[in-house]
Amino acid sequence: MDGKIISIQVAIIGGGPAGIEAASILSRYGVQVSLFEGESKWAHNIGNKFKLFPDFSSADELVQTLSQKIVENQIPAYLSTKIVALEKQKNAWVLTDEQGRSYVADTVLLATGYDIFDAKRKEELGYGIYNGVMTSVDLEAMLKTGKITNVLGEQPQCVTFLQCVGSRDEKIGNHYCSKVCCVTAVKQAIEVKKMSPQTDVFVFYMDLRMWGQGFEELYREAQEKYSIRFVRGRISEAASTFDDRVQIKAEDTLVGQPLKMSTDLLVLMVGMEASCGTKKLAACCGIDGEYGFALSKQPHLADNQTAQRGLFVAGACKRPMSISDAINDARAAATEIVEYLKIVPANKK
Amino acid sequence: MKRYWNEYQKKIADDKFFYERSCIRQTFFPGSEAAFLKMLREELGKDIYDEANQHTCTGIGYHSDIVPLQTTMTVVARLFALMTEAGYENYVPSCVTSFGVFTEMVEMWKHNPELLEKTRKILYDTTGRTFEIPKNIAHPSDIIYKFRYELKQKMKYQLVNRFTGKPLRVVEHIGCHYAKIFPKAGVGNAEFPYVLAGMIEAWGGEVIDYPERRHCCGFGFRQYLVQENRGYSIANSKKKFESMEPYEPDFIVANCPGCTMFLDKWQYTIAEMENKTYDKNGYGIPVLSYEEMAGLLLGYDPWKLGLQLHQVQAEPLLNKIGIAYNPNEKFTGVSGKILPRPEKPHNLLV
Amino acid sequence: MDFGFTISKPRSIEPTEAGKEQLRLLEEQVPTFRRCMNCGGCTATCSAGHFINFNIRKVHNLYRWGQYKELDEELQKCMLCGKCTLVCPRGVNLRSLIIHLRKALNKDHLSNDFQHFIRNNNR
Amino acid sequence: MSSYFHPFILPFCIGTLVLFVIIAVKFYRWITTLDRKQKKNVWMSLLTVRVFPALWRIVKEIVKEVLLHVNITRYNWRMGYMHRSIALGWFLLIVTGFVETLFHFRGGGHLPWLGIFFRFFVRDYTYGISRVWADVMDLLLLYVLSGVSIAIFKSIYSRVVGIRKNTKLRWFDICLRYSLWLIFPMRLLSESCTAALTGNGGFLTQGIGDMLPTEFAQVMEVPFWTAYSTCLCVFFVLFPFSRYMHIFTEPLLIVFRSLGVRESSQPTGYTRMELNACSRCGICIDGCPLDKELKINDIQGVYLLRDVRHGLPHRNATENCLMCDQCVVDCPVGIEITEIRKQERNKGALDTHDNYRFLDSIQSFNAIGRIAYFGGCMSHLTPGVTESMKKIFDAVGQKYWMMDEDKTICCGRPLLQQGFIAQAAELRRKNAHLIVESHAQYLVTSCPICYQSFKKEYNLPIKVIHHTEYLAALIRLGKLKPHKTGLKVAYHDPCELGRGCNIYDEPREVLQAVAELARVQKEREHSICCGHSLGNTALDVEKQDKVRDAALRNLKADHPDLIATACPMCKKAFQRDRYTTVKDIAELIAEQL
Repeated sequence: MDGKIISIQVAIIGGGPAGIEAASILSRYGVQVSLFEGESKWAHNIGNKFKLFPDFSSADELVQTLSQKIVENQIPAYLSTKIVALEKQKNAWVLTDEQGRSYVADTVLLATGYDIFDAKRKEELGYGIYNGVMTSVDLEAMLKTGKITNVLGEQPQCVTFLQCVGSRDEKIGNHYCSKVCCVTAVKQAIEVKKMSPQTDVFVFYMDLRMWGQGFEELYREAQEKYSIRFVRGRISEAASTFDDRVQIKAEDTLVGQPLKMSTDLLVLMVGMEASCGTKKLAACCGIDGEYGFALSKQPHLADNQTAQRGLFVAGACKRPMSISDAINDARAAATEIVEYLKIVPANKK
Repeated sequence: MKRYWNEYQKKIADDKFFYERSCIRQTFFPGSEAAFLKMLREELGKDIYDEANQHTCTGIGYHSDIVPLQTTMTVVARLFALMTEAGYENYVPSCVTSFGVFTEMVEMWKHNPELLEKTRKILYDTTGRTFEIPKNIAHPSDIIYKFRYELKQKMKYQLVNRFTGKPLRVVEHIGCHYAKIFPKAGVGNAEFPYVLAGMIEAWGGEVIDYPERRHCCGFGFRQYLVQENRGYSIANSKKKFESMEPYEPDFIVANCPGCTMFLDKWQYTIAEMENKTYDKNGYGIPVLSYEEMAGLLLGYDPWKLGLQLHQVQAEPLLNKIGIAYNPNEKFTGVSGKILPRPEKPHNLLV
Repeated sequence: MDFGFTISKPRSIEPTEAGKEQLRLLEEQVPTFRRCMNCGGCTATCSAGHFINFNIRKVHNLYRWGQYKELDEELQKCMLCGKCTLVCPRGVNLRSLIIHLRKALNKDHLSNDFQHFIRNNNR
Repeated sequence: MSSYFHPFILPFCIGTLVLFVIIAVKFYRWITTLDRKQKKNVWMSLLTVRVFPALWRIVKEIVKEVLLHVNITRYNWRMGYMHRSIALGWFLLIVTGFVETLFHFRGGGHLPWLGIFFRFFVRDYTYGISRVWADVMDLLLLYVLSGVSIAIFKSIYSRVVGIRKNTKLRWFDICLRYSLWLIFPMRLLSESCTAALTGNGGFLTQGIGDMLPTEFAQVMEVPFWTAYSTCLCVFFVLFPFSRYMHIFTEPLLIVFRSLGVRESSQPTGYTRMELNACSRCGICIDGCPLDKELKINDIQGVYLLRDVRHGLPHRNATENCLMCDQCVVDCPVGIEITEIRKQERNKGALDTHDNYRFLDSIQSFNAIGRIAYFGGCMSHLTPGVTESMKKIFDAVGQKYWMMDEDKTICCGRPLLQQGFIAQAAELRRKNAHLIVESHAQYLVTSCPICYQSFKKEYNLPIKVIHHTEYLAALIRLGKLKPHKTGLKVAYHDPCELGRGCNIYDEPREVLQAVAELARVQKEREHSICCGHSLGNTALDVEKQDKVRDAALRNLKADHPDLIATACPMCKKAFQRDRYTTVKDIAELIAEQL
């Protein structure tokens, strides 16, 4: 610690959609907030995406709009400032960043978000071993280039998506559903089809959970308009073929027959896990729940509060969440914080 | 509420009926048809005509794909011609399958007038007869249902257990061809079949609503006629018995002669095959036709009604209702001749 | 008495006492089986299934259908290599399932309720 | 001579006679029920030059194990002392008593019970050298008594001898245990009484005798001797039916084992010998991961052997075992527990009709000049291992034929472990056919389960090596020169490779070429099973994971950067843990080429 201490009313850790939204609302209420982001870009998880479900709006535009909010509301914002420790001291919270700088805040909002599942842990699917195996995040990057290519740089004949990689799987210890992958796969499948109409697109799923507005319609459109094939079955193993394609084995459970096929690209729909920051900070202040996610006080009426007074949570640090859910959750958290600040008088300064 | 219920009613003629007997009923339950005629003529004072020259409607052959459609139509047309010739307009077929066949043919003619014309022509060419389509086709159970309160006035007994004073618990079974082919053709339609339930409730009994109430009795012509397929037939009956067993019914009443027969006789077969009966005491559940039920309550002699011809014997039921009967006359025929005693079943008590 | 026919057994799966008993007996031997969500991962990875039409989920179906003879034949194809158990996302102990069924279907050996049930309820 | 008789010796004499008759009958039955292969082995050992090393082994083993209990002592010196003091002490008491009698009677004819009841009958035993004899005998008695007192303490509190748990005993064994414990105090009291009256005792008996009032000694002398004799009688008559039968069975077992007899797939007379040779010392419970991690305490070798021997129900003991062979390594008697468990698993009289006909159509490959590489079923789920091996083969210019690139015929060991002996043989036949037909130079396999199977169960005409052996050879020959990294790696010995095939050094040698080995407390033959062993079908994953966690705690104690193993099954088991990085040795090498 270099002794320099910055004092803040509300510190928001995490500059994703939840953090930025909460910050802008709080500052509009006249609350003095500071926003901390470990990465060098705002909302980097969204920034890695091409288009967003269900309306195919541009991800970059959303990042732009969110960043604009920081500027408009003149929020003190710290990029590349990774908070590594969070500690309660009397009535204040002390935040410490990687460089050893400390910040003191009356109230803290944890919006540290998620990380994607490391697909290498599912070794049988061959991520990092076979060239044709990629994650949904890799595919977004490829979509951003505007061109879909196979390993050889040609237009792929076949692209296959596999759901539930790193979620709903006791083999890697994640029993939960990651919620957004189902619709993401449908969205990506449509995008692949749009860019490369000749490509056959398959989606292997265990259950398709089209929970949001417009999702079911998107699924239907994918089947009807884009002829995307949905196969109910889990791909158990992948192997490479002599021509550097990926051979996959699954069972079409609705037909009741094993299925073996080769595909140019196997896209693993990797689920969400608690981010490093979430795991570390939630554990710091004893609000770590299952799988390392932050634990809210109560799921219905106090979903933004925690067991610690003055510590709030919002967004995907609690559980897998879509962008819109995270933004809504941040608004709810902002309301909670405003209420909280009213009853806690400024006890110092 | 009543308004909606009215939508589930069917038109049943008041008087002047042309009666057509049933192959199965007149063979297995001859007392039933006699009792029905007696009830209509003597108790209700109606005009019902019992034609001597009548014949089969071909229903069993028709549903077994043995008799072609045109043949059936012509046979039905001949029956209608007999009615027309006798000067009647209200057709009353004793058999539920006949009822279904007539309804079906009439409906078919309504939609395909050319078929009607062809049938008229064939009938005329072959027999020289002409016919009119009946104004009203009603099953005898419909008629008894319609006059259930009138009959109640004359009844000596009620469907009440005289030992406990509680209503008898009755399983009602309606033939599939009654309201499942043309739902509107039955009282209460296919949704709320009320024809038998109405009688039971009116006469003091309690209807049992059990899970497989609407399930087929298992007759199924094609299933029954081929011996190898009878396993399916009996399996259906068994399913119904298993379903009604926990409700401990006092007896079963059916409006279809086939159902009455199979629900009765299969109890014997199941008892022989699996040594299982569906009542507590091993006698089986008595199965009555609605005519027999009405006849008993009106005080007709059980043996004249032909109850001794049933597989499951009715004495325990008669005792419950308190109907007087002479056990010595059980096997004395209508003509006074002593009938041969039937062989005793191995497992079913009689 | 021989009637020339027998009562056909129902084909529908109903939560009858016998049906419940059938499931209970299996789940007693292999408690994890309750978790199966029929994803087909086991069949996909099956070593024997790469040579021949062998479907582990069908094993379950044959069991529920009460077709124990066919089930026995199907089970003989399994090499017990354990890959199915290794990929199951719900941690179903499939090798245990197969071994228990194999033992239960063994004609020369009778030891528990499970086997009695199978013996008496063959379709 | 009649002065050397007293009625109290009768129980002893009768007991001894009964004992020898029963034992003779049992031994005869066991030896005659060896199967053909076992008998052939015995004759081959007896009638060829092999007889000399066999005899040497017999003598050595009997002295080491039956008398000195070297293996138990090595495992746990306090328990070893207990067993040794009673066994060796008693043996020496008998021998010394016998020699003493010979000495006293100048080698003259004497009665067989004299050595046992010497003090009672030779009452004038107070001359010069006799004092030394008496002192020696007392010293031996004291030695035995020390063992007995430890045994008594152990039965109350097992930690006295450093054992976590006592074996649960049958009531019959408990009764017999009390009669055994009584023998030596009785002897002490009897000899003390006689010493009080005659002064023929050694330092211990005379010391106690001098403290006893003469009247007491006069009254109690004969009753004590009678009690001593009776205790011996009870013990001798009952012990062939108890766990103490191991005292006589173990030498017999050693004889036949030294003559080359091993367990067959079906129980034989040799199995009876092994069952009876178990002393129920409980060392197998001590090392069992199921007991330690899951508190499953009725399935260990001792219980299996006990229940099989006495025909008690033992379905659980048969089925619920990881077959990690920890108990086999630990067993001081060297009983083939796992083999006996397999025999029991086979007893479901599993039908043997063959349905693997679908494998008949598989064609072999002309692999002359190549090596055959068998990844194994599991390796399809660990492509990291097979891809690394392919990379290494290419790097050293080795032509290879991957037998199961697309489809794998299981090696048959998983079936065998579950008791499906005939079916396993069927799979072995198919695989052996493929391998022999291919004319490959030798067979490399990545899966220790397959490795053990190919090596021990197949009888292949070509050499079978595990990929760690292969890599070690390449590194030794200088064909493979991986870069050394700064990684600290903890090596996990897979059960099937380590305890199963004694491959401990090669994996470490290979690892040291690329990394630094972390210290692991329980390693080599004491390595903890990963818990997901194919030998077990009774445990559900949650329980398997608990065993795995114990293995991980052991491996991670020295804070390694990652864990290395050489078995796809262990790798999968460790991969399930989100906080563990695990790699196969082949992967570590391939990364550093």
